Amino acid sequence: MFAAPFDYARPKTLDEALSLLSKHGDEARLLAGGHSLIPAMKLRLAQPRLVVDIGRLDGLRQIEARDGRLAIGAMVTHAEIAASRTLADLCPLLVEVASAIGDLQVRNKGTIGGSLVHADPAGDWPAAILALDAEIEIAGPQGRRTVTAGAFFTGILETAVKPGEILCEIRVTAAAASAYVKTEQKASGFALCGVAAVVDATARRVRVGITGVAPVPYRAAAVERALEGQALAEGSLAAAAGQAAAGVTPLADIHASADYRAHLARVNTARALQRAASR
Amino acid sequence: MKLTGTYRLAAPPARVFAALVDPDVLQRCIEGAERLVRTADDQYDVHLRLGIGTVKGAYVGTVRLTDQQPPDRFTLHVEGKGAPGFVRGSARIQLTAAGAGTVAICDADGQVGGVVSAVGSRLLDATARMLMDRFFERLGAEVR
Amino acid sequence: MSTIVKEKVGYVGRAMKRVEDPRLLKGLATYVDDLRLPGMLHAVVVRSPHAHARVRRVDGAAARALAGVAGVFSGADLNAHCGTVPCAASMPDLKAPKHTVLASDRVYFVGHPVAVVVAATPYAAVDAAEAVQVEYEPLPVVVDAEKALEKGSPLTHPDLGTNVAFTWHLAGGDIDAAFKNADRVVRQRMYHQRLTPMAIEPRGCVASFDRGSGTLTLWTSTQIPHLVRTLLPGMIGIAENKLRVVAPEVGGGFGSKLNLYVEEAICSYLAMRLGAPVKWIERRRENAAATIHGRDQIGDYEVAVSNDGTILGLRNRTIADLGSYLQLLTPAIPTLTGLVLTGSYKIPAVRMDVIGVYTHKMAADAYRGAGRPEATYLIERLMDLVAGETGQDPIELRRRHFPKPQEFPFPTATGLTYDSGDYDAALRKAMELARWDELVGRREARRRDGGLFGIGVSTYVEICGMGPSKAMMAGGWEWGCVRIEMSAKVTVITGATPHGQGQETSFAQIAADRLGVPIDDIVVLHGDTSIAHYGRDTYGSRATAVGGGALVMCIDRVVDKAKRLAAHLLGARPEQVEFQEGRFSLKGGAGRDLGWTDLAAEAYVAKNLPAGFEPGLEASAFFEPENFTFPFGTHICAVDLDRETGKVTIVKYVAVDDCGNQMNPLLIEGQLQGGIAQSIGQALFERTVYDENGQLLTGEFTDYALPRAEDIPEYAMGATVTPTTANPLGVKGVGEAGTIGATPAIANAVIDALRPLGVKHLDMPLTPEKIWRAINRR
Amino acid sequence: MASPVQIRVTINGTLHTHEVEPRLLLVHYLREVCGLTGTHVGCETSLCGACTVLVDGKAVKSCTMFAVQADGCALTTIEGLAVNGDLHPVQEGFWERHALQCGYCTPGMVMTAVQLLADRKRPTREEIAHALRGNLCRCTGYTHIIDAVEHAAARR
Repeated sequence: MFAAPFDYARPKTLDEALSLLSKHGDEARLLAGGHSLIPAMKLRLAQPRLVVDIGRLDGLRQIEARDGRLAIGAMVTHAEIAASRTLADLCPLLVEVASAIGDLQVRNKGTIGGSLVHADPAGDWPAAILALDAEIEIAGPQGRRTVTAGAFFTGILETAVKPGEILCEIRVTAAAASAYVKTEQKASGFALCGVAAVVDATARRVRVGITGVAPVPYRAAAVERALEGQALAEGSLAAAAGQAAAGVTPLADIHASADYRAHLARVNTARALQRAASR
Repeated sequence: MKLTGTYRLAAPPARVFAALVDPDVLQRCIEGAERLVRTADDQYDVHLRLGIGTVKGAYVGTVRLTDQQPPDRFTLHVEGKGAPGFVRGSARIQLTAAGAGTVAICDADGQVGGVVSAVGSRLLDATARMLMDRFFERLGAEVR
Repeated sequence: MSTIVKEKVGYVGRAMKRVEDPRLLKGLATYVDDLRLPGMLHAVVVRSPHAHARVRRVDGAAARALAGVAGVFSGADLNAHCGTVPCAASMPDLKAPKHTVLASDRVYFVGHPVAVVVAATPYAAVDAAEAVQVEYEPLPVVVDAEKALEKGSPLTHPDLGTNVAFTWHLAGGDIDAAFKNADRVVRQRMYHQRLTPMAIEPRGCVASFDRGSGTLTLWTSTQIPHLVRTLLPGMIGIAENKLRVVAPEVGGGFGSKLNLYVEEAICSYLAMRLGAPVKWIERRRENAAATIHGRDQIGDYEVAVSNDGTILGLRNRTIADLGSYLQLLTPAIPTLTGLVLTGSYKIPAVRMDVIGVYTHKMAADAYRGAGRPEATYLIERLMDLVAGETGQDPIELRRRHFPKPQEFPFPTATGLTYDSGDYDAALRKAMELARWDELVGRREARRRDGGLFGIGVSTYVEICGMGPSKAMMAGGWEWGCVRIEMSAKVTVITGATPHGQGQETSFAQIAADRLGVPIDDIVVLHGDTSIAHYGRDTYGSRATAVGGGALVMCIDRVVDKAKRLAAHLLGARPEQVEFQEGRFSLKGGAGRDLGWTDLAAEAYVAKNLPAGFEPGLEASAFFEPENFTFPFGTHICAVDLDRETGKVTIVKYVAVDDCGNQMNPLLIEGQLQGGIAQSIGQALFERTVYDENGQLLTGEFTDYALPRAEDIPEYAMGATVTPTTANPLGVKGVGEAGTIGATPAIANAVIDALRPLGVKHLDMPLTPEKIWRAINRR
Repeated sequence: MASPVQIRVTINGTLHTHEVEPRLLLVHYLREVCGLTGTHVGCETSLCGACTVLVDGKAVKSCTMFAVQADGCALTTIEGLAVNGDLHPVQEGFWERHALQCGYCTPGMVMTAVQLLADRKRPTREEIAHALRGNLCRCTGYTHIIDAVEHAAARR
């Protein structure tokens, strides 16, 4: 199919992009890597009047390590993250998740920022972003603000990024002991259940982010609580993983029932925790 | 697609019922209802902008109220069609007094066709649930 | 019947790379969508989002007002001019809906064409299609074939008064006696899921009308340009000899392009009406919704078994979900299931009752294997079930029911005569390649460790080389032509329509060997009815088995003619002339010999021909096969299941196939591997899903899973060679074997893995969730 | 109506300058405007990979990119791989190992494999299969395609 007609703008600066958004309001959409927006436009499920291509903006494409934190520009592609030495050394979870996304071509074009703003409940990034307790910096007409991952995903395909705002940067703390375990929806490659786990053995604490299971990606709070202050032995990890779908109404579709998604949440959480703990 | 929800509202059934059959209130409560024009008794033409995130569509259709038994129950029918296909649904709403408030039980049955059902089936149930929750959330605010 | 036995290494039998590849690899091949004609318009079909509805109004006014729009047409505009879509399969008592090209007052499946928009560019046409307003009044829907049979069910076609399209039965042997004498009856209900063929190139066509000559050319992505040329005139009222149909490069078919579709008639008619070429290219979602589906049979199957483990008879009642109307072969598919239901076994009695049922879904029709994968799956599942219930070894059970090599030609209870076979040889070879004992040892070891490891076997036979004309509605012969050009280059024309199978190469190999010319001198043409005048096209693994027969006949005729000319030029009688390696010489004698260059020049300049000798060196022929062919083989699959998630990993896959003589083993391997991949899809994850309202939920690749490179195991492949006597090449056909032999091997392996848990049967696809539920009895 | 935009794109070494509608997909630009029909369309949802081309050396699904986004980029399509009529090693591998049947998915498959081999000298069979997961083939069953990529890697 073909998209409905639209006007195209390719701003050179973030300010220019923001002013286009504020001028055109609801009728404008940001185009990053295009892998969420363009399919929706081709099916005419999205029909913006103006497409603001932020693909060439400077300042959103870098991966930087500073002050023990890692900052990833919103326009960094999945492929760039998958290939990043810096991230492989300091935050391998991001590399692991990026490698699990879509396919080679999708990773070449799709961006972390675009994917997060689209907030598909079966996207891979939300699991990692939650498990890493990332900070997300958003630019708007009134300047910049930061939200935490926990406050970022607000509804089905909805995030804390408001109309007129642009997600600029994702910041995480280095974390070595981590893992991502994904069961993919066979056809689309999206997550039926993706579990990202970060284990801090010294602090005796874990963080678990789960995608694909619920209408909105979530932190497995019950699992985290159960392991708070515990020695992270295999048995206790497995037992705690049993709570991975506690309090969640799982999605159900032709690819997996709610039961099975909840079951996968438990199995993949146990596997992710064990793998993370062994790293 | 069938779903059921139970909601607590901080007003007696009579007041809730009155709000529910008021087109202005209905318009404010139905997500994306941009225009609600009365065409007959208990029947309205409606313009809906419905959707989530990237996926938004404009629908034109009708809203009908049937089986009205004030202040206990009625059925709300929504039908719309637009570029992404069509939506059809009916919701049987049962109101029961509970203390100073009302418990509303909503039994809905919906059908979506066209592009949305071809590509978005995995999110339909959850989206319908969200729309229903939002409807009653807004209704709650209206009658508070 | 001549089978040339050659000591010298020729082209035939060699794993040669394909002559058709360079153009495909360089991006220079021409598929339908690559055609550009001056003034060409673009059509887009407006389709129903409802599974069943009354069409109250089609309003094209807003669409017509858009820039570039050449026309908006509804059923009221076109149906009177475009006839009805033909079904070529006749059944007694068949009740068929009138299938017009666009909906008239009712739509009866999601994707049903309602209107057509024609515009100057594809983008303008899509914009206009979005602007067409259609008012529907939804009607009750039935999507489940069994529910469609219940009293009070909504009717797919209210005017037919029933959802039953036909009832058909097949009986052979004394089935009542078999069940009366049985010591035990093994029963299983099985569902063979609906599949979507999903060729990577969707359908498409371009129609162009030459007003001067009154001729219409239709380029269409089809397997059957000749059948389209036979059938389309009846729809749009053009003379057969003023219609040229061309199948250019065709991007996969698998049976889905073995049909005459409404869009072909619509574009043809509109090209005439509008006086401009009209192109229509299918979108993927249209392909999923409105190109035929396959399979979809459900039934109760019973096997009569005696105490010594002998199978006495097989009976069943099968419900075939036809979808909402009949495409070209819809009713014939389940009858093919019946014909080969006894598989590669001596089963003396059989009865099959088929009820064809209409539901509000896309029509089902021939998808790779067409009826035979269903049969093979059923009998191979049943063999395992019988083995399990009677405590026999599944291999031994199969073996003891094989007809012996000396029992061929082998008559089956279903009325077929299997041409030739050595089923045990293929089985032995497969077991050898699988290292059977080691594999069984591995299974036992895994089971001891709590693992879920299974081995599945399938010994299959299929019916191919379609087929003798008396068994085929439109004739089952194949046509060919061989022309030695004046320059002695060789042009081979076939009425078969290869679209990936590689006959440009294999036919060149055959012709090069038999004519004694270098393969580079040969061009193989096909797929254009103005070049390949006659043909019955490519489906049912027939192109080489039947088309190759015509090729051999042509070559024999050309050689014969050349011999007469050579004799004349050498001053001898024709019977004194010997033909070898492309040279014509006198038998036994030395002296002068003549090559094709000499003879072709003489034949065309025609100055020195024998009396009564027709100039030129060309022959055409219709080959009529005397029987179907019956390829066979054994597939063995081993799987390991993840007990926690239910995920299946294929850890070993062995295929031994016997497709008779092999023209090009590389192409045969390609056909088999492609078919096995489709079987992996069917056995493990593919399925077409409609919801209870008839909405198609597998309308894109996002929801309909095709196998990917990562899903494919390493294969061990082998072959036995048992030539057929049904054609001069001794080839049996191989295009469908993979989808027929492999599916039950994989399913049997997964169910075998679950056997220690008491699982006897699961319906496909064997998804992780289904397996997880079986493991946990949920 | 949306205003057209001028773009400059280098395709297979030749600079092309055109005014295009912003909604024109890159694949349609290549096929309809530039006449390069070797790049195919197989789906609407960026899953089949038939439309894969290289944009600045990276494999991209040209059905999920607007032509305006390619402004200033260097593209390689299947038509640009063979040099003076000599097949690229990946094309050669596909021919040698019978890695194509109907040929429709082949250009996209080849382009993805070209990027894979640019990134990795000698990928394993598993790595090849993984790299090709964004390209669907309904004919070959993939085994010969993996053979072909291995063949190409060995021949370089």
